[in-house]
Amino acid sequence: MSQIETILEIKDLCVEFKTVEGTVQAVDHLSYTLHKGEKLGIVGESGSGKSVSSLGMMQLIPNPPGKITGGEIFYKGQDLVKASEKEMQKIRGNEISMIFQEPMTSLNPIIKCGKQIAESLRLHRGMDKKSAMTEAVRMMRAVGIANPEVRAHEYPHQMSGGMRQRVMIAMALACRPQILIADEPTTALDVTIQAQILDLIRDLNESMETSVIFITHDLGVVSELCDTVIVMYTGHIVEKAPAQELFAEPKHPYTVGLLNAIPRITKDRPPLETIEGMVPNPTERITGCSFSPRCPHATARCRETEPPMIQLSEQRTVRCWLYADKEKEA
Amino acid sequence: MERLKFIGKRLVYLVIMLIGVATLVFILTKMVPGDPVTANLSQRALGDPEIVAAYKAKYGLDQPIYVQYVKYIQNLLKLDLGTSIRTNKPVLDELSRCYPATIELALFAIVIAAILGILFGIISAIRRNSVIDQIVRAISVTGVSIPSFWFALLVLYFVYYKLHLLPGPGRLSNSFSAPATVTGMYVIDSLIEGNIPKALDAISHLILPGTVLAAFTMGLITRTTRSNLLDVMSTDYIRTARAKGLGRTGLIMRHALGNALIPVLTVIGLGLGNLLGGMVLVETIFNWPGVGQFAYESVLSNDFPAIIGVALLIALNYMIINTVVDILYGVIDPRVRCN
Amino acid sequence: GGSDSGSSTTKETAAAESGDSTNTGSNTVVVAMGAGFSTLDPGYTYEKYPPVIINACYETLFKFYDNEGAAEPCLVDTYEFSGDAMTLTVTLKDGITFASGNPMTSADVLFSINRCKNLQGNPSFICDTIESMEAPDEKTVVFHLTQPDSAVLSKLTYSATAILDSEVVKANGGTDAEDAAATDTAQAYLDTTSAGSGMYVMTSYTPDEEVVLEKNPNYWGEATNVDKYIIKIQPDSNTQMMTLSTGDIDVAMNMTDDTMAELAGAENVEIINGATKTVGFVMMNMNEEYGGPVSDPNVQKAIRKAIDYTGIQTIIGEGTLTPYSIIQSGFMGSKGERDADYTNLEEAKALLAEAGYPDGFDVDLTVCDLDMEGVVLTDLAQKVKDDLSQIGINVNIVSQPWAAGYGDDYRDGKLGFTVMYWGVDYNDPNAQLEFLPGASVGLRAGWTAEMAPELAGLYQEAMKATDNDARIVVLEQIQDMTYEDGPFIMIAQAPAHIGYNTRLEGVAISDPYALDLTLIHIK
Amino acid sequence: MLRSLKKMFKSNYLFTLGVIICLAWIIAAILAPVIAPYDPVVQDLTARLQAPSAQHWFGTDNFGRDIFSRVIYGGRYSLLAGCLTVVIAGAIGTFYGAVAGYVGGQVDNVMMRLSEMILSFPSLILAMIINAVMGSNLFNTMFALVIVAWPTYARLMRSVVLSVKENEYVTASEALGASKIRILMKEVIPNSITSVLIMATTDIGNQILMFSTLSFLGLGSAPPTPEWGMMVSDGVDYFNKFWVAGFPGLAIFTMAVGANFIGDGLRDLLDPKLRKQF
Amino acid sequence: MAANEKDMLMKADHVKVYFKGKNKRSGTVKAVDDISFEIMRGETFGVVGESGCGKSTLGRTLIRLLKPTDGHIYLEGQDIATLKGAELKQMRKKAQIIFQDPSACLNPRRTVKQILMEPFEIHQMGGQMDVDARIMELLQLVGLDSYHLSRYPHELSGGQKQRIGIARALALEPDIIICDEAVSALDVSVQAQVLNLLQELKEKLGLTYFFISHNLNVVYQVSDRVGVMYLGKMVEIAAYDQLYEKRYHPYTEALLSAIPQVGQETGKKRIHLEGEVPSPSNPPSGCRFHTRCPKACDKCREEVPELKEIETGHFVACHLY
Ligand SMILES: Nc1ncnc2c1ncn2[C@@H]1O[C@H](COP(=O)(O)OP(=O)(O)OP(=O)(O)O)[C@@H](O)[C@H]1O
Ligand SMILES: Nc1ncnc2c1ncn2[C@@H]1O[C@H](COP(=O)(O)OP(=O)(O)OP(=O)(O)O)[C@@H](O)[C@H]1O
Ligand SMILES: [Mg+2]
Ligand SMILES: [Mg+2]
Ligand code: NI
Repeated sequence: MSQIETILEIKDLCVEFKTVEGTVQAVDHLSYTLHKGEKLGIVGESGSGKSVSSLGMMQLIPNPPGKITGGEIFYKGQDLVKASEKEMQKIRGNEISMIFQEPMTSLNPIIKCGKQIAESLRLHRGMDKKSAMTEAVRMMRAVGIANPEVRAHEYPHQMSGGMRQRVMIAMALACRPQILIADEPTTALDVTIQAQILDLIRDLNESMETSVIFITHDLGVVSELCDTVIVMYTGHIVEKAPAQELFAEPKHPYTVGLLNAIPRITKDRPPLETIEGMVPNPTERITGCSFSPRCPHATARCRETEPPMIQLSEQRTVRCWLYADKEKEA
Repeated sequence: MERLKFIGKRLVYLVIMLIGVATLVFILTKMVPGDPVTANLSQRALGDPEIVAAYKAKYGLDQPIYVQYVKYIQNLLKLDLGTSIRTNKPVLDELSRCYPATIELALFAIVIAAILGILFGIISAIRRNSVIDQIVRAISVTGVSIPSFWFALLVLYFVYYKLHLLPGPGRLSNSFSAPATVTGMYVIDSLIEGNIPKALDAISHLILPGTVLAAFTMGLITRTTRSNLLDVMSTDYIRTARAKGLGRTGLIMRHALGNALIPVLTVIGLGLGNLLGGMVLVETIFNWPGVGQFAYESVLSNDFPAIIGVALLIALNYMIINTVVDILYGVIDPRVRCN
Repeated sequence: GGSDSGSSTTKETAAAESGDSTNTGSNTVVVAMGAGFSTLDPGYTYEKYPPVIINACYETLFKFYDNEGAAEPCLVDTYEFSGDAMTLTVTLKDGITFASGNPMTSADVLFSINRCKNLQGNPSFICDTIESMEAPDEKTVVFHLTQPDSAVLSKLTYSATAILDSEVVKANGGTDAEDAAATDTAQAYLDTTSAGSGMYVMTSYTPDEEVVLEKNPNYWGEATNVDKYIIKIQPDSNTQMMTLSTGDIDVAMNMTDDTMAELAGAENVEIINGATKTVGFVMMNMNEEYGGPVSDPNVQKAIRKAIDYTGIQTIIGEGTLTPYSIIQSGFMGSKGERDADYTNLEEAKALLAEAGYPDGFDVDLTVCDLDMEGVVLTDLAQKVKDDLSQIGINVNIVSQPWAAGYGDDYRDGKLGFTVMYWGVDYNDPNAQLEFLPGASVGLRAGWTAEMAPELAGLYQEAMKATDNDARIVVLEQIQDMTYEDGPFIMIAQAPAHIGYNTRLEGVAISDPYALDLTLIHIK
Repeated sequence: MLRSLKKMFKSNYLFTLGVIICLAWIIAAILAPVIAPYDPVVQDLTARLQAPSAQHWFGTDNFGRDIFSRVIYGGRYSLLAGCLTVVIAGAIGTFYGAVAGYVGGQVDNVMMRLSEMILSFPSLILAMIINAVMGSNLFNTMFALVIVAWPTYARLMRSVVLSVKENEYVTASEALGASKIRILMKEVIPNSITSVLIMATTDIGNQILMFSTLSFLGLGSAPPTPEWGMMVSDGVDYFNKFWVAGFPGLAIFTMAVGANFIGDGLRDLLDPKLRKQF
Repeated sequence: MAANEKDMLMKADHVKVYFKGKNKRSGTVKAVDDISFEIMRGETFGVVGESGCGKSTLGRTLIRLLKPTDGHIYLEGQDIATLKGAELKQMRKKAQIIFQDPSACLNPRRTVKQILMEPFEIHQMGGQMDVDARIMELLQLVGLDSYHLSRYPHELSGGQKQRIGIARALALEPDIIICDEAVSALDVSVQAQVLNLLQELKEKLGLTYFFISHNLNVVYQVSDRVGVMYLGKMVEIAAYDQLYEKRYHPYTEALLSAIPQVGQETGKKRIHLEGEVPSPSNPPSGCRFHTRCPKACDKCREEVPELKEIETGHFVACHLY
């Protein structure tokens, strides 16, 4: 891991939504870098901005009501925030691909699966109908769909959820993108199917060297799949660390709480620890650290000033005043 | 086998519905306080009880109602709709005479309505909340709200009478004689005759009544298209398609439109059904010798067999249209095809 | 023959197409007339418009050659009444042929009139007074009457008694047998073509749409220069006005006063306004059960005095007349119009007080959905309501469709107070005798013969008087007796408004035929 | 809800316009005796068919009656007819559809076939026949309209109920032991009614149109009642005097447009799918 | 832990629930096919299984929201499978249900107070007790305040809504509560709160739970005994500690290994299950799991395995044992 090539760099990304109830700061000064071949996991509670940040990368935030209000996203030296729609169309599906949570609704119900996969090939690779179809069938086989020649001519509703998710993945990977964003691709699936899909993603990542951003609320999945983990809370990154380190030694009180709240299969079944309170209303603005109302370690300082990202080690950062002094040590 | 069963079921359903409709009209017409004798005999002949009695006997009106009903339904099952009291001709003949005119106009209107409606719907969905959107919405609301009789008068007065832009009432200009009846639709029959000017003339006569008829349905279609397109545009699979790198045109034409138009199909079907049922006014004003006029005259003269005939025809139409829409659904929407 | 003539006209008219007004220069005349009929079989026709076509395609024994005056022989050469006025003997003209080329004989006359009688259609009553007929030879027909009928000649002008080509009609299912009502099947044939001796032959009839007439090549008499008539069925007066002004049609038969006004200045359009014999009347039931206060003769007088006849003329429009009494202006023996200053509210109020209603009363006025020559009856009703409100009678208009009950009640004499109209069946003052007490219309107002025996007696007297002068005396007597009394108030004779292209001449209002096509020429 | 309504007024001009139009007509109809300069039924033959002028804003008709006054008064009948029809038809249809959808099975089947029969029937002709049966006056015409209109509501309601009854709160209520009627009245109908309400607003316009169409065909209230449809019908004879048919026609038109704008606006406001796009 | 030691609350005896398809082609869905088991008073009986295996159907049938096609269900000795009318209504007081989706299970048009009033209205208990006080009590029990009473569901967070759902289920003081995915829709941190709350209530009120979840971690966390379902069949039933020690059924084994665990080595040995759950309208012959079972033999394809007691209290339906 000496000469790691950075492929994507996000700096201070801010996304806002204007809603009837008020303005929601969905993503608040988000910064991170993604390396080539890296499997980055993003976890966090519902509404913490995981999906929005990834949609922001693709410039797919529904506008209105959403809007990127600041920040830069560098991909191969190009700032995607400033890129035109035309340029983005070249990047989407070609360089950066995305798969979504709902395999049931994310495929067009009236177009055959094979054709949907072939479409991006024709779009980005300029293939003709026939060779695109052949390639699509090949991709379907690659993602483990049995009998792809037949399946390619079926409609999405004729397939099960797992199959559809595979079609989605085949579609996303058809053009061999540099980055694959997977937004909770397994949440709607059964565990046994989820295991199949996770294996598939891992294999593809290894064989194609695609970088993966894997969004989920299931810490178990992250733990199994990812190299690096970002924990998000109310639009912020609260902690970033290599997966093993994070689970072995969580730093941020939120991460700690989250890990303790997960039921595990152990012999003695200790009662679950909980994080008191709830995720704040997204329209509310919290001064200071946004976790401070729920944090057992919160001090006056936490409630007044927002903590900065603190670099603990080369690969670990945390946003918490508890570690303010440790930074100097490091 | 499955298919046959399906068709069989559908047919049984159709027959039951039609008998139901016939029964309904039968009851209604029997409740009418007047009797067709007064409506169809001359003021003078009414004074003569003999004529009145003979007349009643001729149409079976002197028998008890249940006998009339049973007889009627029996005849109906033999596809005999009886004889019109007003015109003294078999109702079936009368209907087959005026139906083509109505169908021709209705089809023309629905085509205009569908084309304009879908086009407007797309435009206004794409440019949502823009000035164009507001204009298109205003047009569609106008179409839905304008009283058709009033609109017909306006159009006739200005477009035909004042500006001489388009021909007015009737199906053909006087200089043309009606084409030999093949389908009964003048445009098609003229083309069969190979007479292009006549066909063009017939088309130009369709425009004004067609527009008036189309207005309402067009408004509905515009609305449905717009809201469906907006709905579809916010679905997950459109997001997927965007994530694939599709441009706006490809997105709309290849992914959104097909899905958005599925519900529009129902509206078009319903619209066509309504057009056929709502012809009365436009046909009267544009002097269009179709089912609507026939129905109007029949109601005015208590011509029971004719009224029931019209009602059955339109109900049948409605049901056929529904069936066709269902079938088309299957063609367009693979999800339906499989169930 | 319909389809090949169709294609031949296409060629000739394709040339005419280029011009703006299609018909100038051609010998085709396009006439627009109203709807409301569905057959052109003379045996069944009774409505207002079929005579336009029947008169052109068929001929009758007698005919009205102009709008006023008496019936004159047409197919008949000479005629003669017997002394007791119970038989009528006619001899036919020589050399008359039908369009088919068949010569006309007395057998055709017998066939036609017997068929009309036995079909039991709407117009069969016309033959009510004809007991039987015989044909002593090819050219002579003897009519035996049931009673003296001074109107029989007029009746024989009526379309229903048109003389059919019996050979052709029989070949197509026609019969004049007693049971013709059930066995005759010629209507279908006669709805597609004509079988008469008239100036024209009907070549196509599309119900509710158009009728095409072409010149009869075998016409026995002298024809006009119009080769072809296209008769468009266009009930709406606005439509007619517009099509007339654009030159799409040459004659518009159902204009209204107002649509006429629109065309007043147009250079190529001529308009005629004239009274028809269709008459609107107020009926007040003599039977107190139905009529309530309006059955009181004094109330009836008061109402007669209160109605604003000139106002009604204004509303109906130019050409409207107020008849003197039950015999319309224009009929032989008519006393013309009611005095212009007849209306007198003071007298009306006095009469009302005399009847015991010094403060008036409330009454329902039933009105149906029909119109009188384009004037809706509800308009008349509204005017009556307004007029009666002047003398304190509060009228509440109740509208009831003709087909849904009104017609029945009217027939059964159950309407208390109504505004209705009467179109003459056959062009003869005797048609109006039905308004007399005890006669069919009189009874609808609950007016029995016992209520006015003297007046009732005049019915038979009028029927018997075959001599015109004698008829006039009786008719005038009837009119005087109903001028101020009785349950009927004739409030207006409706006008007809015909507009036509100035390239035509001879267009005129015709009571018996609505429009006599055989009189029209192209300049 | 109120807040979003306020927002609607600001952002959706068509909705605002609709509200203004409808309110204007309603107020005019209520205050007719105050606003109308003339008695709507009194005739003045000396002033027949006058063009719009300072004395007669909308001109006069063939009886010399003031059209402006008649239009103002006419609103009373048209609006009343439109609203009442919608309320009654809506109520019947809603209940009918709710029962059919909730009970389901054969009951649903039979009930829906029945309503389909009426739907498949040419509505105008049905209304004409009913009118003929009952005689034509304001209430009978409304009755006819109701007969024709309710199945549409029933169908809409049924389809909504079919999805609403799948909600877990319905099951929860059942689990608590609630009777079917209670579930229907307290859970199902209140949660399904929104779409019916939206449809009803738009439908007021349609019913006014339908009513005036029937009046136009001569089935409606008895003259000289100043009813809009009938006024247009009368005006047809005075074709070149545009104001006779023109103003009542315009009244029908604006009223229907207003109702439609409001309906559209409410749809946007209440339909959660569209709402999120605001 | 012999079954007769404790008081048996509920017993399912060869329960079958079949759904007839709309048309002939879709066939009959055997959502629950011949399941028997017992639930003791005071225990939590957990059920896991993949989507569509019939967990919810079973749960709903147990409290007679669905009528079993065949079989008996005894609640406190009374066969409730065929109850009707007033008796059924009385039975409802004894068994309640908590749903998965907290937003869908509360009527959006009623305030919290109205929602909580409902049980008392339905059973006309207004006269017998101070309903307001009882509602307050319920609220406190689930950790909410009185100011929530006037709120509408959409004004509450997911966790709060779920608490209302729990309070409503508790209102009639039932003996048994079916928790159908009661925490699946909640975020991890809230899920823990609700799980703890359920646990607490159970102890306080002596409740019995029938706890359904597709998440084995969660089921394991709360259950005393666990049943594993596959395609309408119960394939394994055991006490939680037994299950921790030894899983007999290959499906249970595979299910457990498929769950990603925090802190586990990536790429740990995992039992791969190929393919997907077959359709319940057309289940495989013999052992329903044989199409995906790594250890399937011919016998499995032909014979339906019975649920056998392998160890005391540990039941397995597999030909291997
Ligand atoms: N279309 C939208 N309109 C309004 N607000 C939105 C929209 N999309 C997202 N938001 C808001 O943005 C915030 C972040 O949402 P996001 O979807 O990124 O959350 P998430 O972390 O992906 O949650 P989940 O785990 O539920 O998917 C939320 O508060 C949400 O309410
Ligand atoms: N009302 C119904 N009509 C027809 N089939 C049904 C019905 N309810 C459930 N099913 C079918 O029964 C089977 C079992 O469904 P059930 O909801 O019990 O599964 P589940 O285990 O709860 O799944 P999940 O984890 O997805 O909630 C499924 O195949 C389902 O399609
Ligand atoms: Mg998300
Ligand atoms: Mg379930
Ligand atoms: Ni989960």
